[in-house]
Amino acid sequence: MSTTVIPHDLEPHPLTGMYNGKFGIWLFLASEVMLFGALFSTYVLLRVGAPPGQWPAHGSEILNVPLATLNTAVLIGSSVTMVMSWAALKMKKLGAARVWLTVTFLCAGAFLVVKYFEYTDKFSHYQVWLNEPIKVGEHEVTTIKGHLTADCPKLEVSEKNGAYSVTEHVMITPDAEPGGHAHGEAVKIEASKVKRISNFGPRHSPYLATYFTMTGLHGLHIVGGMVVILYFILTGGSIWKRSQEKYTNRIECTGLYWHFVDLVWIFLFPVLYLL
Amino acid sequence: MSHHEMSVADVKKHVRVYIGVFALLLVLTGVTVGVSYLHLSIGAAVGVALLVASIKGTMVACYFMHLISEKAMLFWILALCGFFFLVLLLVPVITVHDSVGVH
Amino acid sequence: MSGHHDHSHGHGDHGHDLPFWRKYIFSVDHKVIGCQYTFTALLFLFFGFTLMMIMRWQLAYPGQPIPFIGKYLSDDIAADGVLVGDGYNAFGAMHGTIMVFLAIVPLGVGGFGNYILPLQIGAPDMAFPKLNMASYWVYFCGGVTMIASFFIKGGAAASGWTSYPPLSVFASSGQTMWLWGMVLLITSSLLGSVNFIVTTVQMRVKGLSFFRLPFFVWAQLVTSFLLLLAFPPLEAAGVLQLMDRLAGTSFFMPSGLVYATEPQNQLAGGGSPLLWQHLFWFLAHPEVYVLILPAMGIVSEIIATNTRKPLWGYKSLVYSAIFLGFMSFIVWAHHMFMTGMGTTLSTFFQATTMIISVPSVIILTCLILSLYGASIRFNVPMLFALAFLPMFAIGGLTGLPLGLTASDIHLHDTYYVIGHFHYVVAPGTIFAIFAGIYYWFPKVTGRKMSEFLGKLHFWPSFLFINAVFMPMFFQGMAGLLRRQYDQTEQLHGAVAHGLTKMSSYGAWLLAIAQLPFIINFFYSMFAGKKVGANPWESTTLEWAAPSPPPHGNFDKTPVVYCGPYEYSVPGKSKDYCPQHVAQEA
Amino acid sequence: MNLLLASTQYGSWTPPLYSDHGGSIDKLVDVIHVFMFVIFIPWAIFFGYCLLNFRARPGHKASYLPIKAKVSKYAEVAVAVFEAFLLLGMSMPVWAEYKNNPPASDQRLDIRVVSQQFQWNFHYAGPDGKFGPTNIKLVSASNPIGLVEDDAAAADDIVRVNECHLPVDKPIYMRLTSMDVIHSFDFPTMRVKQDAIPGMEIPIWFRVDKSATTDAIRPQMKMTVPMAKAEWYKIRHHVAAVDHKVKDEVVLAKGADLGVDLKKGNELLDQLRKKGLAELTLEPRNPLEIVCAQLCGNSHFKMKAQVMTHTEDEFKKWVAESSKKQKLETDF
Ligand code: HEA
Ligand code: HEA
Ligand code: CUA
Ligand SMILES: [Cu+2]
Repeated sequence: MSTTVIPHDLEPHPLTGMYNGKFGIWLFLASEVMLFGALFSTYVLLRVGAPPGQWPAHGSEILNVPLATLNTAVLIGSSVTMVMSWAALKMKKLGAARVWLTVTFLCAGAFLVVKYFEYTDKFSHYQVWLNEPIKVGEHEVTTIKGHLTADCPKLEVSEKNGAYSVTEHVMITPDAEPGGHAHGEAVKIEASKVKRISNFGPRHSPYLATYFTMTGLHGLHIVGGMVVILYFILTGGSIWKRSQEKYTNRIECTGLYWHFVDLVWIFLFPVLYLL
Repeated sequence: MSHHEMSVADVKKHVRVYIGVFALLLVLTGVTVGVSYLHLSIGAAVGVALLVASIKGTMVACYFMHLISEKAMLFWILALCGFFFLVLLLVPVITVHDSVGVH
Repeated sequence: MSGHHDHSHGHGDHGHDLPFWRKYIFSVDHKVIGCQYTFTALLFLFFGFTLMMIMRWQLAYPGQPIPFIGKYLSDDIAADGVLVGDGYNAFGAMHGTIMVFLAIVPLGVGGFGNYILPLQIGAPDMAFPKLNMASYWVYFCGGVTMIASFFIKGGAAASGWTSYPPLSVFASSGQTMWLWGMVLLITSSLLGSVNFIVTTVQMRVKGLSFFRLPFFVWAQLVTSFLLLLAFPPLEAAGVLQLMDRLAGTSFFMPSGLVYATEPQNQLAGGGSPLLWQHLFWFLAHPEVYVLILPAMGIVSEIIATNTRKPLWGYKSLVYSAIFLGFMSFIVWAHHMFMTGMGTTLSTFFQATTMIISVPSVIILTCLILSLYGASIRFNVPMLFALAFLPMFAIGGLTGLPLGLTASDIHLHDTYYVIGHFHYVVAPGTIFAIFAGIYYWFPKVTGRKMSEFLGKLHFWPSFLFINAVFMPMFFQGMAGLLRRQYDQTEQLHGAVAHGLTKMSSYGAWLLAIAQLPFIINFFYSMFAGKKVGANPWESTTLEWAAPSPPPHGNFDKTPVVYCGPYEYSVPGKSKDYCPQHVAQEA
Repeated sequence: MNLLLASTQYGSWTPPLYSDHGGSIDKLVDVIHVFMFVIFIPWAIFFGYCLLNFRARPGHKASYLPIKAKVSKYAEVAVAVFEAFLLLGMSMPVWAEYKNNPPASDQRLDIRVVSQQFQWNFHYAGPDGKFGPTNIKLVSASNPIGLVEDDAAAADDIVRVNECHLPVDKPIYMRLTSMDVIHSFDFPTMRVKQDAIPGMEIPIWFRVDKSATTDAIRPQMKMTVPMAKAEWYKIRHHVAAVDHKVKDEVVLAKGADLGVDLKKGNELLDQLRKKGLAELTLEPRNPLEIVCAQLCGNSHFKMKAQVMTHTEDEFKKWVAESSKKQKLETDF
C-alpha cells in the first residue's frame, strides 16, 4: 500500500495554499459550525417561544458563573499553549513543543474537572412542583427548590426516560431565600400533593436541557481533543524522526481543531451563563 | 503567506502576537461577565454579549487559527458555511412569528 | 463492481504482498472500498425493495396472510401471517431509511464516487485512504444497527423515515436504534465528503483545470458540499431526540401533553415539535439532490460517450449544478406547508421552490439537446441513461404542484407525493445507477456484461416500474393518503383500490425483471467477454488506466491536454480524443 | 382510469367538491397539469425525434458543433415566467384567502377540534355560544377532552367523538389542536388539510356549499358495479341504493349494508352472484369523511370522523337536543 504517494500530502496546493490535511480539517470545522449552529438555533427557538418566567433571566440564578469564568480562562490559556507548541516545532524545538502540548493537555483536564463539579452539583439539587399551594415558613408556595434529606425515601425512576416519581412522600430542605437567612428546616410532602419532581439535570427545564446538551457535546469534543493530543505527546518522537514536517503539520491540524473547540466555548459561555 | 517556509524570526513575531491576543481575550472575558451583572435591558444585554463574543471569536480564528493569512478559497467556503449558519439560525425563529396558529 | 475484481488477473498490483484481509476487507484502496460500498448498498437496495414488496401485498390484499414468508415473520410484524399496523409502519419507515441512507446515497457517492472520481482526475487514490476505509466501516456499522433494530422488542422504528416527534419520542426502543444508526451513517457521510472535496480540489493531475473536469466530478463535488453542510443539523437533531427519549428532556415536547389519557406531568414541556421538522428537512431536502446529482453525473458521462459528441452547454450544466446545490439549502420548508405556516414564509419557500426547478430544467435541456446531431449507440448503459431523462422529467414536473401551497393543500401526504419522488429516485436514480454499473463494469472487472441479458433487464424494468408509480398520481388526486396500512378503510381509498392492485403487481413483476441483472452481474464477473482499457472508446481519464486498474491506478501519471468530451472533432482520424493524449496541432 | 377507480362520482381526478374555496384550488391543480403537459409533450416529441433521427448507422456521423438552440432559451424562460404566474397569480391569492381573513366572529360557527390517537373530538359551544373550560387532569375515556363539566359555560357544551355536524352555507371556524402527537385534519371533499399539532392551536375556516347536505349528496355519489368486478374492498363503505331484483324477487333490499366484515361481505356477494344478479347499484353509507393525513401510530389509517351536513335549522335542532343530554355516548 505504501507504494502510492498522495499528492499534496505535505506540500501546499497552489490554489488553496494548504496541504491536504489542513484543508480537510478546515472542511470538517465548517461542518462542525453547522452542527453547533443547529444547537444554537434550538436554543433561540425554544427561548423566544417560551412563556415569560420559564427561562431564568440570568444564568447565575441556576449556574455557577465564577467557576465558568475560570473555565473560560483555562480554555483560552490552553489555546495559547497549543499554538506555542506549534511555534516551537517551527523553531525545530521538539522538547519545548512537547512541554507546551502537555500543558495544553493539563488545561483541558482542569476544564473537565471543573465541569464535573458543576454537573454533580446540579444532579444533587432538586425541585418539587405541587398540585396545590402549601405553607412553608410564613408564605404559601407552589414549588420548592432544595436538597433531599438523608431520610427521604428513594424516588422511583422510570426506566423509559429516567423520570422521577414520588413513592409515599419526599423530605426536602428548601434553599436559603435570595434574601439570605439560613436554610429552613426540612419539609415533608405527601406523594398525592406532588405534581412533578426533578433534580436540576437535563429534564428539569428546556433551559437546563439546552445547557447540558450543548456543554455535554462540547465536553465530548474536549475529550476527543485530549485523546489526540495525548497521542501526539507520546508518539511525537518517532513521527518527528520520520518526518519533522509531517509532525509539525499534524500538530497544526490538531491546533486548528483545538482552537475551534475553544471558539465554541467562547460563544457558549455568554449564551448559557450570562443571558 | 503560507506557513510553509517561515524563519525563526517570523515565528518569534507570531509568538508575541499570541501573547497579546491572549491578554486581550482575558480582558474581554472580564468585560462580558462584568456587563452581565449591570442588568441591562434584554436587547442591550444580548447585543453586548454577542458583540464581545464575536470579537473574541474573530481574534481566535484570525490569529490562533491564522485565518488572516489564508488564501481566498477558504474564505469562500467559510462564507458559504456562515450564510447557511445564519439561515439555520433565523428561519426556525421566524416560523414562530409567522404562524397562523397560536403557541 | 465486486470485491474480487482482480482475482482473474491481478496484474501489476503492488498490493500482492498484502494478506487477503488487508487487501479486500480492511483495504485502503479507493477501488476496493468503492466495490465494498457498491456491493453492500446493492444488497440493501434489494432488502429495501423486499420490505416494500411485502407491504404492497398488504395494500393489495388488506388483512390477508402474506404468501410464503408471512409465517416466518415475528409477531411484532405479522400476526399469523397477516402484516399488523405496527409492522407495516416499521417496514415503511425502514424502507425509506434504507433506500435513502443505506442504498442510493452509498451507491451514488460511496460506490461510484469512490471508484470513479479519483480515476477521472488522474489521482492514485483518495486524499485520505485510511479515512476512506473508516467511512465505509462506519457506514457498515450504521447498516448493521438499522437491521438489528428489526429483532429487538417492539420491532424497528415505525414513525416514518421522517421520525416526527412527539410520535417518535413516545415510540418503542426501535426508534432509539434508528437514531444511533443515523448518527453513524451521518458521521460516515461527513468523513466521506471531506475526503471527496479535498481529493477533487487538491489532486487533479496537471492540465486538468476545473472546467476540464468531467461533469460527473462536478456532480460529486457539489454533492459533497451538500453532505458536508446539511448533514450536521440532522446529527444535532438526532442527539436532541436521543435526549428526549433517554434523558427525559422535552426539546420536542410541548407543555400539557396527554398520552393515552395520561397527563405527561413528568415532562418539563416547553419544547417545539416543529423544531425537529425544520432540522430534519434542512438536511432532507439537500439530501434529495444528493440522490439525484450523482445520477445526473453518471447519465451525462454515458450520454456524452454514446452520442459521440460533446455535451451541449457543458458550462451551463456546471453552473446549474452549483446553483442547484446552493438553492437546495433554502427550500426545505416546502415540506412543511401544512404546519400552520403564515403567508410570509410560505411565499418565500414557494418562490425558492419554483426557482430551484429552473436549474433542473436547464440540466435536462442540455442533456436532451446533446442528442441533436449525435450518432447514438443504443447499448445497455445508454438505454438506461436515456430512460432516466423522461422519468426524471415526470418526477420533476410533478414536484411543481407540490411546491405551490394552494395545490399542496390537496396533494400533501397523498400518493401523489409518493409518485412524485419515486419517479425521480426509482426510474430516475436507480436507472442511472444501473446505467453506471453496465458502463463501468468493464473498467472494474476487465469484462463486459452481456448485452442480451442487459436488454432483457431494461425493457421489462422500464415497463413495470411505470406500472408501479404512474397509478399513484391518480390515486393521490383522488385523495388517497400515504402511510395507510389499509387503504380501503377510507371511502375515497376504497373506490381507488383497483389501481392499488395494479401497482402492487407492477412491483412484483419489477422484482422478477431484476433476475436477468443479478445473473448477468455474477456471470459476467467471471465469464464475461474480456475487454481492453477503453471498450467504449471514451475520452475521460478513467479509461486511460488499465482494466482493472492496478493499485495506484495509472502506470504513469497522465497529463491532460483538452476538455472532457472531445468527440467527433473534425479532421481527426478517430472520432474521439482522450483527455490524456496530446493533440497534434 | 375510470374503470380502475370504479365508476363513481369520485371520478378519475380530484374528489367531488362541496366547499366554495375549493374551486380555486382545483383550478390551480388543473392549470398546472395542463402546463406540465404543454412542456412535456413537445419535449417528449423532440426526444423521440432525436432517438430515431440520430441513431448510429453506417454512413452517419455525429457533428462536433452544438446546435444553436435559441428555442431552449425561450422554453426555459417561458417555463420560468409561467411558474412565476402560477405562484403570484394563482397560488398566493388562494393561500392568502385560506390563511389571512377569517369570517367575522358573529356570523360564523366555532368548533374546537381536539385530536388524539386515534380519534377526532369535536367540541361545540352549544346554544350559549360559550366554550366550557378544559383541564387535562379530567381527561378520561368518557371525557376525552377533559371538559370541566360542572362549569356553567360547559353545561350546554356538546362533545362528539368521530362525529361532526356542520350547517351548510355558513362560515365554519375550527380551531385545531392535538393532545398527544401530530395529526392532520384532512377533509378531502372540502379541500381542507391542516396539521393538528400539540402545543399549538391552529384555526381553519371554510363554508359548505348550500346544496351539500348529506342527504342530498348521498344519492349523487351513486355507483354501479358489475357483479364480476364487485369486490368487498371497493364496496365496504356502501349500501344498496335501490331494491335489487332478480326476476322481481328482491335479493338485496334498498339500504342493505355491504360493509360487514371481509368474510361476511364476500359470502353475501357470492350469494348474489349465485342468484344471478348482474350488477350492484350502490351509494356510500356516509359520503363525507374527515380523515387523518399525518402518520400518528399503528391505527393512523383508522382515524376518521363521519360528517353530517345539515340545513341551518336542522342544525339548530340538532344543537338544541344534543346539548340537553350531558353525557355523550361514544360511538365507535
Ligand atoms: C431525488 C429526489 C428528488 C428530487 C430531484 C425532487 C425534486 C423536486 N421536488 Fe421533491 N421530494 C422528494 C425527492 C425529490 N424531489 C422526496 C423524497 C419527497 C418526499 C419526502 C417525504 O415526505 O417523505 C419530496 C417531496 C416534495 C415536496 C413536499 C410535498 C409534500 O409533502 O406535500 C415538494 C413540495 O414542494 C417537492 C418539490 C420538488 C420540486 C419543485 C423539485 C424540483 O427540483 C424538480 C425540478 C425538475 C423539473 C421541473 C423537471 C425537469 C424539467 C423538464 C421536464 C424539462 C422540460 C424541458 C424544457 C422546459 C425545455 N418535493
Ligand atoms: C431512494 C429512495 C427510494 C427508492 C429507490 C424507493 C424505491 C421503491 N419504493 Fe419507496 N419510499 C421511499 C424511498 C424510496 N423508495 C421513501 C423515503 C418513502 C417514504 C417512507 C415513509 O413514508 O416514511 C417510500 C415509500 C414508498 C411507498 C409508500 C408506502 C406508504 O406510504 O405506505 C411505496 C408504495 O408502493 C414505495 C414503493 C417503492 C417501490 C415499489 C420501489 C421500487 O422502485 C424499488 C425498485 C428497486 C429495484 C429495482 C432494485 C432491485 C435490487 C437489485 C436489482 C439489487 C440486486 C442485488 C445484487 C446484485 C446483490 N415506497
Ligand atoms: Cu392521526 Cu394519523
Ligand atoms: Cu424538498
